[in-house]
Amino acid sequence: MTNVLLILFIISLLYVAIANRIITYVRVLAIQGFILFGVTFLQLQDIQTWNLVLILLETIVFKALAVPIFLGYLIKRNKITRETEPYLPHFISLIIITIIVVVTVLLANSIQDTHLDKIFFIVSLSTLFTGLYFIASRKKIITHVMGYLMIENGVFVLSLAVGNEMPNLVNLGIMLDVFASVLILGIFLNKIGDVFKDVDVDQLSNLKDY
Amino acid sequence: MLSIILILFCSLFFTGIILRTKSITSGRKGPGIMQPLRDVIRLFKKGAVYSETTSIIFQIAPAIYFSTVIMACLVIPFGSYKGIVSFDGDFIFFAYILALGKFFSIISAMDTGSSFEGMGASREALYSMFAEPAFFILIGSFALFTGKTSFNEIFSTLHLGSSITYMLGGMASFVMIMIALIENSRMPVDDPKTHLELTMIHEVMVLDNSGFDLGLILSAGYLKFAMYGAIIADFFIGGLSLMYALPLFLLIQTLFAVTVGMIESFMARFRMNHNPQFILVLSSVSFLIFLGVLLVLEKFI
Amino acid sequence: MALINVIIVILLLTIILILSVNTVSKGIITLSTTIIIGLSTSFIAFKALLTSSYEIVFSGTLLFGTVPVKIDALSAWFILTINFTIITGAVYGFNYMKKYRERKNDITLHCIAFILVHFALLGICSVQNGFIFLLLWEMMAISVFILVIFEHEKPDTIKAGVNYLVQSHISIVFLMLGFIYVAYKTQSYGFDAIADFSDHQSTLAGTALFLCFFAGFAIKAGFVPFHTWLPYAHPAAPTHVSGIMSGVVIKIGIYGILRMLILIKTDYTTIGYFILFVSIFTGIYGVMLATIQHDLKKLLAYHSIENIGIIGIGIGIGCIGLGATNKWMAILGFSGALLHTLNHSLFKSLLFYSTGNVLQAAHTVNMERLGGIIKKMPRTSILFLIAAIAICGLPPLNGFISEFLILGGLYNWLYSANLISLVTIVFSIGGLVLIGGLAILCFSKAFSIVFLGNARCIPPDEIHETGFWQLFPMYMTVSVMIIIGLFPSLFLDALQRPVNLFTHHIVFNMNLIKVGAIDSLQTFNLLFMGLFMFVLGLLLLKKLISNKKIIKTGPTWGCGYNPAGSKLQYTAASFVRSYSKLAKPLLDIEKKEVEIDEVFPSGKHYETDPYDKIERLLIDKPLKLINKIADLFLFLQNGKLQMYILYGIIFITAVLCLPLIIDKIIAILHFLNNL
Amino acid sequence: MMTGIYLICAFLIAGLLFVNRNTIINNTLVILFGLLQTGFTIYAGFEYKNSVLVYFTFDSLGLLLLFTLSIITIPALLHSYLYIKRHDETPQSIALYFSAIVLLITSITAAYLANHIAVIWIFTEMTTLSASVLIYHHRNKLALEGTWKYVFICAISITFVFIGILFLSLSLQNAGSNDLSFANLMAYKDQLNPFWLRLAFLFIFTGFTAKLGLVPMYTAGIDAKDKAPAPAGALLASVLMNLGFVGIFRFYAIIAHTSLFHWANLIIFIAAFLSIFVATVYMTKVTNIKRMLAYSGIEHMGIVMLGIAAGGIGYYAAILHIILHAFIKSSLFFQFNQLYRTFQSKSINHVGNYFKYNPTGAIVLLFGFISATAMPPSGLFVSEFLIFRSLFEGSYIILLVVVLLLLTIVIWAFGKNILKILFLPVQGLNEINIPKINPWESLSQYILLFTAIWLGLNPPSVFVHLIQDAVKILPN
Repeated sequence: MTNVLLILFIISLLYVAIANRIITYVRVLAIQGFILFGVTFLQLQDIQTWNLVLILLETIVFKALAVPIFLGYLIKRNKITRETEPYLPHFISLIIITIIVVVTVLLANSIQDTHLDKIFFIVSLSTLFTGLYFIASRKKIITHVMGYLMIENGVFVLSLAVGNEMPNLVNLGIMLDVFASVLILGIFLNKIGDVFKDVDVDQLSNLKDY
Repeated sequence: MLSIILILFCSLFFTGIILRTKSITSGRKGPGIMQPLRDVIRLFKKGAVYSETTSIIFQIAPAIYFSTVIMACLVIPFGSYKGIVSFDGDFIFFAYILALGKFFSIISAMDTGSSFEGMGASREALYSMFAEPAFFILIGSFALFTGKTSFNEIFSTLHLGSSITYMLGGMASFVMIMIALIENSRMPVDDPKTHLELTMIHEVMVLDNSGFDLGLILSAGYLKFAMYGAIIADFFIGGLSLMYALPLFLLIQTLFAVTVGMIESFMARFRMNHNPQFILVLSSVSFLIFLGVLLVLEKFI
Repeated sequence: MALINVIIVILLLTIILILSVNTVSKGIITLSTTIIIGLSTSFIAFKALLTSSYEIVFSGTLLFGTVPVKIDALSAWFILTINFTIITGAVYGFNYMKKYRERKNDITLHCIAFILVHFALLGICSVQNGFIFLLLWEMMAISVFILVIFEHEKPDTIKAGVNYLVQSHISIVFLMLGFIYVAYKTQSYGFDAIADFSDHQSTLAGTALFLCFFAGFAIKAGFVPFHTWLPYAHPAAPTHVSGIMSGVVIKIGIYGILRMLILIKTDYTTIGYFILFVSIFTGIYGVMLATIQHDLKKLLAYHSIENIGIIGIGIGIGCIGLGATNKWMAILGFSGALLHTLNHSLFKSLLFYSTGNVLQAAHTVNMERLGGIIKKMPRTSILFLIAAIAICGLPPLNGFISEFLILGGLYNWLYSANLISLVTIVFSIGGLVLIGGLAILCFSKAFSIVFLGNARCIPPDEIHETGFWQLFPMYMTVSVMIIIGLFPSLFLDALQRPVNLFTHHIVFNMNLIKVGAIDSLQTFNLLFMGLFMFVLGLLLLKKLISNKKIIKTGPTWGCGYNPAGSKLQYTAASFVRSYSKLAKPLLDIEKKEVEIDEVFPSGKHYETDPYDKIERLLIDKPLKLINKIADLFLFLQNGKLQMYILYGIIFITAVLCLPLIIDKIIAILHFLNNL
Repeated sequence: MMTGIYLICAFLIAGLLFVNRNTIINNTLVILFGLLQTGFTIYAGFEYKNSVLVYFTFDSLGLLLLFTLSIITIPALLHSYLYIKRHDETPQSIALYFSAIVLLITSITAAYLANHIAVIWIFTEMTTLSASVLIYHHRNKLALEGTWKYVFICAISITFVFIGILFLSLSLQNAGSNDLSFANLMAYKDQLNPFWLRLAFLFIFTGFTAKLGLVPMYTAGIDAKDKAPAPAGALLASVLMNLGFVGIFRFYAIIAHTSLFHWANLIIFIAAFLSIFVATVYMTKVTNIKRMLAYSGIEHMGIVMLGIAAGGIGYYAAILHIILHAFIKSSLFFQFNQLYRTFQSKSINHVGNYFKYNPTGAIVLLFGFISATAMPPSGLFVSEFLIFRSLFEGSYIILLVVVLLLLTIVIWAFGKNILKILFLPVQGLNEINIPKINPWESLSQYILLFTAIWLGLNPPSVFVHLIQDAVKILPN
């Protein structure tokens, strides 16, 4: 069951690759939140209940609901156009992400480690690189943020893999989430929304050395 | 002691002989042997005209020029007889003291602010610069040959034994003659008797000198000739005893003078911009001499 | 021990004082401190030079071990040279800087830097610990740099300063590598470590070490091709600073080389040949470029290069003498080098000082604008003339003595010779003489264009002779020069102990014919006295004869043309024109010329602009290259967030994947090999 | 116990500063914090080698850097006060500024002393948070852009570190333990799974390069140092970089005892060399003085990491270098503030003949230049000398030569610019509105510079022993 969810997770990545509306990204993030909720529920059997509850709440409330809703609000508020303006055409992104997944799978094969369920490793690493790829390949700042959130999800998956042994690492992961969301979303996207009207990276490349 | 007297003696006639040769070869009667000497004496009697551009330098330069030549003469030996002074490396002193004189003649020429004299001065400086290496290498080869480093010792131990050494002597005297011609700025490097200042070297440098100064300069020129003649002679009279050496010495001096006369009457002056090449040839010739010495000493491994 | 602490205390006090008092007393304080330090150290140095060397050991920090301070004969010789030049420089500078009194801050900086330079130079000569040596070395470099950029409102000055700073840093890098090498092998920074390094390591290692040090010191000394900073720094600096730089600062490089020769026992013959060839090249190149300069200060700067070459030739001969155990050659070579070090510091500083007088009187040192100064500034001119004669190595002055010794050494070499060395000898002699000849050409030009003839551009009535106190140090210098010229044997005796440091381990090789060019020096004072007597006699005679004759003055004889005064005079460029035509292939002269074509030509002008070929090759081209390369990588900081993140991805993926890929490639190669 | 009090008080002060709008209270609070910081530093000196609150240990490295931090803190606060006083700002922004700076210093202190990688991670996060406030202090577009980049890059790197920690935990699980404190890691160093350890080191290293200012993640740091007010910039350019160093160093100490030692060295060499190269390239090109200083920081970090990777005496030299660099660089940044006040411009082209207008400051700049380019008598000369020696002894001759070449270029570029600033008059400069600057403001900068020289040339024995103890955990 966990594996099914995680595979769904990867599919969500592929879906993001070909999506051409920002709102789709938001939805995907929400979906990922729900998936993570499920995975957490299934994965973290043997940790203290209150801790589990905390994590579950975090996933469901934060990842699945609060952040997507806030993003949607931002999109409306800053009148961000609906297109995801990628530098590369969609199918190339698709290919690249597929390659990333394949490579991570190959990498995972070279692990001789009984403790780890390899799929966690694959999912998290591929999510990480996909997120980085998104950040690198999309024009809008908000998409950067989304890419970053995606990375967060990937990291969260990985932390789940060791969650049973070291629950406080999962908590650290949550802290990271909060930090990122509060700092990046809360303060700066607002600010940037106020200062720059049409939020595009080209406006944010004045600090340079040539 | 002997050498200086002889040099002074020869210098009295040297230029006269040259003039004489020239006039004879050109079919004229020409002035007497003593004519140049008379000129000098006449000059000593005359007053002088100085350019108001000139400064103290112009006043003292001729005296210094003359005395440097005298100083240079002091170290010239006569065959195996020492000069007034003789020490290791005295030929270095010889060359440098002459250079001092030259330096002063150059700056005194520049002192007049005349462009002609400037021309002469710059040429003088350039040519003597090129001439010096030839002299040093020549002496160096003889120093190597004899294992001595002072004029006197070199010449007294210089034995022209084999045929090759005679060839060396010949080449050496050729180089010395040429150096002498350059130093005294005669044909083929310079033409004292030309009428275009643009093409003179030494003569144009002394355009503004007159009276006593000019006399000094001229007599210094005569002395120089005799001095170089003495050096050339020393190449040959090294080992000989006085009774052979003395006549040989005089003979060589006369020959030298005649040769100069001949050259002046039968050769044309080089073009100015050919002179440096010509002078550099001397250095290479003296390098040849050096290699010859190596050959004699079997230094070729 | 006490003395050194006292000196340091004095130093600090002086600096504090300088910071607190007004401009005039700044100068006075600097002057007095210099003199105090100079005299006290000279006292020690005299003892060390004549009797016994002076040695104390400071307990350093645990970082670089103990710090022995040792003043042996060699250090003593250099310390005396330094002190003399610095003190004269200070006196001269004190008067020279009166013009700049209103620039308070600059003066403060200048004074402090001056004191520090003096201290650093003395320290470099005496300290025996590599680490401290480096510290003092850079302290000297930086203080000299501050002195150089005194007139810092000119961009050229700053350019020269940076150039100097960077190159001196390169020199310190080389030295650092050398000391690191030694420390790596012997775990010690002391100089004695270098000695036992060369005892225990192979000859090759010793040679490598020496070359490393040589490169470092050569930059400071200005051996070609490391000379490029010099012709910029000297003209840019205030004149007394140029004098000091050229007089002692570049000599410190020579000191370093000699010191290393004492410490590193290695294949002297090879090193000797190396130094000899480098030096001959340096000498000829330096004087060749000097001859075509029109800026008097730059001309002098290139002459410093030439003289470094001559000193180097002396050192080279000395080394070869050591290698061939030909004691006379070694002695002559080293004493020639050491004596020429002193001589050059004397006459070069003198030349710079007199140039400074001209600069202050005429506000330019461009020869083409000067002329006829001797009538307005007779003393300065005569001083310049004497110095010029000396630097050309002409008798009866000190320059001749040292060149005589060096040539003597060369001629001595004739007796321990195989073919190669003989050919080398010939070329060295030829080179040395050629250098002399060119020097004469160059200085006859410099002196006659600047001081003789008619004034060219500067109206003569604006020019006045410099005050006595500014001339005073120059008189001191001249007197020392003349003393060396007339009584050389005194100084030769003083040189015995320093030279002995090099040659003590050679026994006299009696089967060589002894050629004591040194003994010849006794005869010189007679000869030169004679010369003076003779000249005076002649002048007297002239007076006697011509006082009853008519002495007229008139215009210069223009050979039938109207004497057109200053316009028609020979210029510096024209004086060396035929030379520069000959040397064209080796030089790099840029001409700006307007051909005269029409019948009645309007105002035309012609100027030449000499440039240094080696500099074009070694400095300008690499700088261009660096800029090009830098431009290639400018995209990195392009302000695009995505790119920044991409770097991270690339880094991680590269580190992760490259090893795998390489493994794969290797595997494939193996597979192919097995096929 | 004291540590807890310290942390609580510090956070309390930060909070109070945040809410307070009154100037006097503000100043008193800042002074209070200064006292607190100093007091805690002294206390730390007595607690040498003890562990407190489980997660903190007063070990040698921590103490050294803590002392550095506290010494720099005082002038930092002072200059901040002067800075704020001059720009008449809203009470709100003042409050924000000071609380942020207090938070920054506190979290850096905590991170220095932390003995648990997760704790270091948390406090690093907090430094990003507080630093971002400082960078955004001027509230204009460029400041915003700089802040955005800094925050984003740091967030990514923080994530990298976190991933690294996760991998570390995985590799630790093979050893059957799950306590991520360094002591425990050191204890299990032999059982660690190399595969995970490799990934862990890679990610943690890459993550911390953002703070340390090394290739690949140095980029945003430049903008941050450029945009932050000079006193804050001084902190970012000195002690915050040291924080990154701590993060890498502590973990490297463990790697150094495993089979991955040489691999790790290789990576560090690559990163360090690239950093020096990049720094050189931009030193020759930039016209913005602040950015130039920032790049020179990148160069120095590269040198430090070279020392670490070369080993031997290099370890000692690296730590010495990073401490001295902190002093010198911060004093240069403080001085920059005066320079900016004089000319109202950051661009080299609009600045010149500073020596005429403010000699005292100019001398600071000159000394700073001499020190930063590691010319004697600068202390950095000593450390660089030793680092070069370690490279030589490790027989990385080619690398050494190339690095020396690059450093020479750096000196050329740096010197060219600094000398222009100091001495060359600039056209079209209106001399009337150039303010007179009180020489005493430069005093602290002199003190910092001379501290650097003194520590370099004649280090007190306790200092040397601390450094030697700090590098004892590394293999020789």
